[in-house]
Amino acid sequence: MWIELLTKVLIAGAVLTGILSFGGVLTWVERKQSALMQDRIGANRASILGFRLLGLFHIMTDGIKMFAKEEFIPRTDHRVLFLLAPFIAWLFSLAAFAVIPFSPELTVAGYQVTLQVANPEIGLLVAFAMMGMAIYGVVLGGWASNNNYALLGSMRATAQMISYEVALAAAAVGPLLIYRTLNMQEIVIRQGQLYNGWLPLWGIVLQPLAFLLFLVAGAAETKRVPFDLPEGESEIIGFNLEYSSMRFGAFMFTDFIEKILVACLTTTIFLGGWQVPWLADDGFRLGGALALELGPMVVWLLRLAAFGIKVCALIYVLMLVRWTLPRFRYDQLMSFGWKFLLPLAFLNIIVTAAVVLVLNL
Amino acid sequence: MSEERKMVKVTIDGNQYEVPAGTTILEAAKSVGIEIPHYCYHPGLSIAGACRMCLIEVEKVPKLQIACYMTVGDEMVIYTTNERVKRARKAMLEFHLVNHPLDCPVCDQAGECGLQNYYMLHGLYISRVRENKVKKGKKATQIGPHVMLDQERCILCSRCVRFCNEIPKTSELGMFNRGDREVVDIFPGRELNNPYSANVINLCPVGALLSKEFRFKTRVWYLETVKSVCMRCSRACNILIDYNIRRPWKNDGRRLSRLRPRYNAQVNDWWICDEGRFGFDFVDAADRLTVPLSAAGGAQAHSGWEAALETAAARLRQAASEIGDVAVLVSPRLANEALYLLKRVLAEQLPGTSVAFSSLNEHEPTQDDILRKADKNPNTTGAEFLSLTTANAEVKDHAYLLQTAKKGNLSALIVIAHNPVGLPELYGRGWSEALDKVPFKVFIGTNENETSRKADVVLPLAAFAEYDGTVTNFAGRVQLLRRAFDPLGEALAGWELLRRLGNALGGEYDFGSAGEVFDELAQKEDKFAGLSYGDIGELGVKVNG
Amino acid sequence: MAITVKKIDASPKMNLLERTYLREILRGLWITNRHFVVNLTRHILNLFRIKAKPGAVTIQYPEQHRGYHKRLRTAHYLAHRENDDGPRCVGCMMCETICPAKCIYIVPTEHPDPNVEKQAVKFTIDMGRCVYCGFCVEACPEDAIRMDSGRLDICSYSREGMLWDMDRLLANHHDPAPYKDEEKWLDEEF
Amino acid sequence: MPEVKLIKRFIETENGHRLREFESAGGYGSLRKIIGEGWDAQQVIDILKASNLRGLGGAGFPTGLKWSFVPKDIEGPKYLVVNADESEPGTFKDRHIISGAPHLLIEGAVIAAFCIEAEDIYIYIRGEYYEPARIMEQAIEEAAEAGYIGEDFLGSGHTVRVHLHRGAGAYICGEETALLSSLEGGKGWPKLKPPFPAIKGLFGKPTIVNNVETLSQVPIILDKGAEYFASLGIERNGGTRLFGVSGHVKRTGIYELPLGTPMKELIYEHCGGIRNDRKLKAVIPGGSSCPVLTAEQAASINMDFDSLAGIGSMLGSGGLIVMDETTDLVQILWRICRFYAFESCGQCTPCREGTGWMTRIMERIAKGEGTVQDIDDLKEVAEQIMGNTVCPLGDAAALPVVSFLSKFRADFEAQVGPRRVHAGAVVTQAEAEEN
Repeated sequence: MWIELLTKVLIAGAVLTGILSFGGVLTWVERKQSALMQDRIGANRASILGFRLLGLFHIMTDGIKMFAKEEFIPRTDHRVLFLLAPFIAWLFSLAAFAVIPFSPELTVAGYQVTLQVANPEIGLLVAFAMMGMAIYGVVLGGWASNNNYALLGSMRATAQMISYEVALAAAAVGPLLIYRTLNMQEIVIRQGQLYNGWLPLWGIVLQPLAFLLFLVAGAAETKRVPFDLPEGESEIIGFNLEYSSMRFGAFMFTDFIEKILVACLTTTIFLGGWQVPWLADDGFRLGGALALELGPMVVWLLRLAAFGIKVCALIYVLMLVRWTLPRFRYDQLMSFGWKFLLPLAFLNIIVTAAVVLVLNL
Repeated sequence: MSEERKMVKVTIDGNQYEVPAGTTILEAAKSVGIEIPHYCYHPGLSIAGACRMCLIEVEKVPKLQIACYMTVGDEMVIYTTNERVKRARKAMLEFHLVNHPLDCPVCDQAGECGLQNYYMLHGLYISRVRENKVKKGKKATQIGPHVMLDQERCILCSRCVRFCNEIPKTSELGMFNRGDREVVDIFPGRELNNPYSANVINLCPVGALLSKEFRFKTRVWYLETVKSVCMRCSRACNILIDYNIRRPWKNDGRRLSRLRPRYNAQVNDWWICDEGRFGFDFVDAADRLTVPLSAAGGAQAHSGWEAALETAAARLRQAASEIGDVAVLVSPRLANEALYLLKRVLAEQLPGTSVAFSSLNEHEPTQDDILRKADKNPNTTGAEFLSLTTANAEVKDHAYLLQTAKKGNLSALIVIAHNPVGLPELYGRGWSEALDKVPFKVFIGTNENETSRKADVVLPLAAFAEYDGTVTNFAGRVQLLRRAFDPLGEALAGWELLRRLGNALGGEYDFGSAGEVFDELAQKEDKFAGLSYGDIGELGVKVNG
Repeated sequence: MAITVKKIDASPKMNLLERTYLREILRGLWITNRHFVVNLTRHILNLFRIKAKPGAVTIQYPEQHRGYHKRLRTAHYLAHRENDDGPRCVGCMMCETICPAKCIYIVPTEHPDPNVEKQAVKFTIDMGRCVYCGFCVEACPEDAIRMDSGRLDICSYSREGMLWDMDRLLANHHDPAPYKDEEKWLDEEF
Repeated sequence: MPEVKLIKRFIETENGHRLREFESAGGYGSLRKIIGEGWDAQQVIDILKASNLRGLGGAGFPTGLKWSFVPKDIEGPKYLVVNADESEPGTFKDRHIISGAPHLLIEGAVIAAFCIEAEDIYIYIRGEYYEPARIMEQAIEEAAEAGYIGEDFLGSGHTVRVHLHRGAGAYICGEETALLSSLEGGKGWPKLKPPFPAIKGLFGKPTIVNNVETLSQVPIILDKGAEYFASLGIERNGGTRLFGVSGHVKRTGIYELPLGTPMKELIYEHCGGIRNDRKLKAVIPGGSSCPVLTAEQAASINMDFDSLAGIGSMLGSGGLIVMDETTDLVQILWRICRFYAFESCGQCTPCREGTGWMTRIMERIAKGEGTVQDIDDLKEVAEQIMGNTVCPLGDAAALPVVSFLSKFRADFEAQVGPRRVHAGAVVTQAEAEEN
């Protein structure tokens, strides 16, 4: 009992630390990646003892800056809400990671260990629920700011996030019809099958349209370009107008966490989670024959790495999109979500349901 | 003038005019609005005819003539702007500039320089001088207490020499050497220290003679100017006040930059004396009183106007009810308006106050028969017209007041723009101890001094150039004092200060400007009857009394 | 004449595929992706001292300097007198007079050398107010105030810091390429 | 025509500067005649007017007319001033009269003083004339002893005092008003005219200023008669005058010839022609301030006031400077310019600045550093001075420049480089091509 609790705490701690660190690194990645894409150099000034490490210290300096800046709190009747809002968004985004299966189970000293904090049967619903809760942070922040522009910004954000939440969930229904489970670990295991002995039956193979829809809706959920209408760093006054210092930092950091979350969910549902193609529990198998035998620990590490690589690749793509496409107009955003994404998602569900019914998978 | 001057008909530039016979062409042209350029000519000096700038063409006279010397004749036809004249002017200007150093950037005259102005009006040629200029000896040499000489800039118009010969008749300056080596210089062993020496600065059309005091302080085009009168003696010469308030970093923040004479044939012609010209230091001095002070038992401390006036009024009223006199030492340095209000406030609010008058001040009583008067107060006559001098039997004199104070018979004393303690030994002796015996003293004045330091209430008065008003000179000419800039700190013009004091004492005095005070004064006081503030004008009005 | 309305349909005719913009989006992503990969490769090569084109066009200001046009109006400076430490400025206040921003404050005084007569004792430019019109340079009869220092790093933490006094203006000087470590910076650029 | 030795007769008399020899040559006869016969002033003036005697100092104003300008019926003293400040380069006639026949001058001056009722005669002699001044002093003493001057001279009931005043070396003091300023003790600055000295002169009193030679002619005219004197010359140019010839002639010196004598005769007969029989190049006819004459003009001109004025020159003081073909006129003009720049009194601007400027331009030309532009500028500067000054010194400085440049321009152009166009000057197409 105590050992299990301790293990869970350790795992949760590892996940939390990992996600937060990764989020921090993403701030640097975003700068550097965008710089390379645009023939620039990007942040490279912060140095410790003359070492710059390609600008990696900017993660620290940004943090220091955020903490050191003057905090300005507007005169508002909802001071507590104002102060809490960024952390509501932050907290719920992080909570969603509890159900993400970063790795398969591993038996260590008789204990079943997995890099997943919790594995409920309704894991995916928990993730969606947490993502939905994160909207409250934005809404409350805008409202408690006692500023019309911030309020308008938060209204836009709410409308956008709810709209795309629907499309996001609808897009996930397709694969779920095939997997017939909401258990995240189970979803991943289901994708371990091979078609004809060589094609891994990942979600993306079975549901390519759903994958695209999910990715687009997920990008919209993170409120980033081209869907950055809620805040629009330079042009539109956003919901975080009145925030400064670390509270503003929390909002911004939430974006990065959400981005990781969306990448993790996409990986889990569509990219086979921690699955490595043709890697079975005892080693690589090609055409049913064992090609390379590997120990369980190696396999576990390979699968963990596979998850990481997939997430990174997705984040790269998301960032590529963020630095390539221009922002939507608000009416375009709404009609895109409701008139394009959602109908397509429904179509996908119907077709999938029909196919599943006919083939009796 | 009783007899009419004979008039002659002249044609100047195609227009016929009638001008008095015997006037020079230059003056005749000026009287009809035609400016003929000139350097050496000055209406107040003899005619030199040396600069040749005023060359004009007279019909039937073969050579060009100098307008400053040739007098008009009947049926004379004069051309002042035809091609021949223009060419000659340009040529003369070119000659003037041949050996001129053209160091306008460092020359204080720049901006009001004859060479610059005429070059812009009549010259505008391209220099043909490729030779080295003649080097003259003295550059920026002090030749008198107020005057700097720069021989290179001199165009040898000889105005300064003639001035020294003809007005103060001291002849310190002369023209030395010949040809283009000629220079204006001070005679060996002499110093340009006559009492009118600084007039040569204004006479000099170029930057050869400059004011030591004003030198490098600011550029003339930063200055603003008002027409006013000098307060240094009872002549009340007409002056121009040049002040700089827009660029406070110049001249250590002094606002009043310089004084210049202003022509008034009835008072001072074109001149003012050096004492008046340079006697304005107190205006921007460090010891100016800027806020009301009151010494409630202890040291003098800053207080607002309301509090200071309340204190003064309450103590004066109290003093008036005690044994002993309330006395006022009236100053002829106040303008007519302030004197009038003082008189009215005293009569209405503090009846029974004994009034004393003194024209003594710290200035040496220099005088001569050119301009300077021994009475170094600007408004003694004004005070006399308002019956505030000892000419009125009820008004006491300085000595009487001192005696009364010494005996301890004064319960309160108001000193206005005076410094009895600081007077020369002969008059000031005993005042310090006498003042100590007066229980309550009000000092009204511009600068801190020995007397103000003993006062219980000190009220800051606006200085010369800080307020509008009128003064009456020794000959009974009422002239306008003009405000150039706001009083320093919280100081108030005399009339305004006395108006507020009167109100604090329980009266109701409602004047919005010095003009309103003067207009009432003109109605109530016989001597000023018929005058109005708006009619005084730049040159003043002589009072019939 | 009655007002008539003529409708002009300027929207481009596009088929369904075009209207999804999918192709264009992918092309855009491909372009940015290509840049990323190419630049990353170049940076890495340069990092290992293998000669390759620079991976970025960025100029590392202020260490690297682009080189300004000679007519560019940059921070002011006061020229020195020949064979003398003092300023050429004679305190004529022409610049102060012409200055449309009224940002020049001069206090003149007597020069110790009788042949020079006048000099500025205080010469302050409020760089925060200056509009860089260059009139002061035009107006100067002594060629004392100049604007070709090549310096644009005019900044301060306070308004007072933007007041450049005479010592500072005299210390500044004409330097068209003040930063010489360009090579070093190319190596370390990423 | 031979010389007519009216004045020269006394000069050439042995020891003519002593009273005894002068008297024995007929001196003081006219004065004695006037006093003895009780003439009044008007008679003398009428004779002078009839004789066509003109002022021989340079201006050529009729002497009789000048004397008659003096107001008759006014209070206070009047003065006669003898202008012996002979400073014009090329002129030396007065020096000969003073050294050779000082009593002739005294006699003329006393007659003049008698005519204008002046009691004081001031002889303003050039500072550099040390020896002549000494002789003059001696003559005055002799005349005083002999009673020709002093209180009640010759029993006439009039008083005349003669004062000798030595100048301090300023050329400008040869100008009558500057001379008066100097006599008054002031700086030798010319005064504005009008009023003329005859109305308001020395110490503000009516004053006649006459040249030495003019006054020396007076006793001779009274002696020989107006008709004889007038007949010597031509119309309106009566009598003889002393021509001082210097320069490149064989015999330089003083020649007394009637006015109207051809210049050719003076140079080639009396002076014996040009040195080394070279060709004549130029003649300055009456002191350095007179416009120069070319050889052609010199060959055809008669020497009288009106003829020379007719061709734009002046007879001036009668000091001819003859220059042969070897003369460098550039150097001559530079020298003349230097003289006037040095002597300009500095009172009025055009002369003060202009003479110096001209000299500096001339210096550049003379040193071979000039341009054609400089020649044009020089001429223009001279024209700007001319007529615009207080006294004639400006003209005196400008006239030689203008005349040299217009008559001998080639000489100057030979010494300068190409035209240098200064900034901003408008250049015509033709000029541009020329360059």
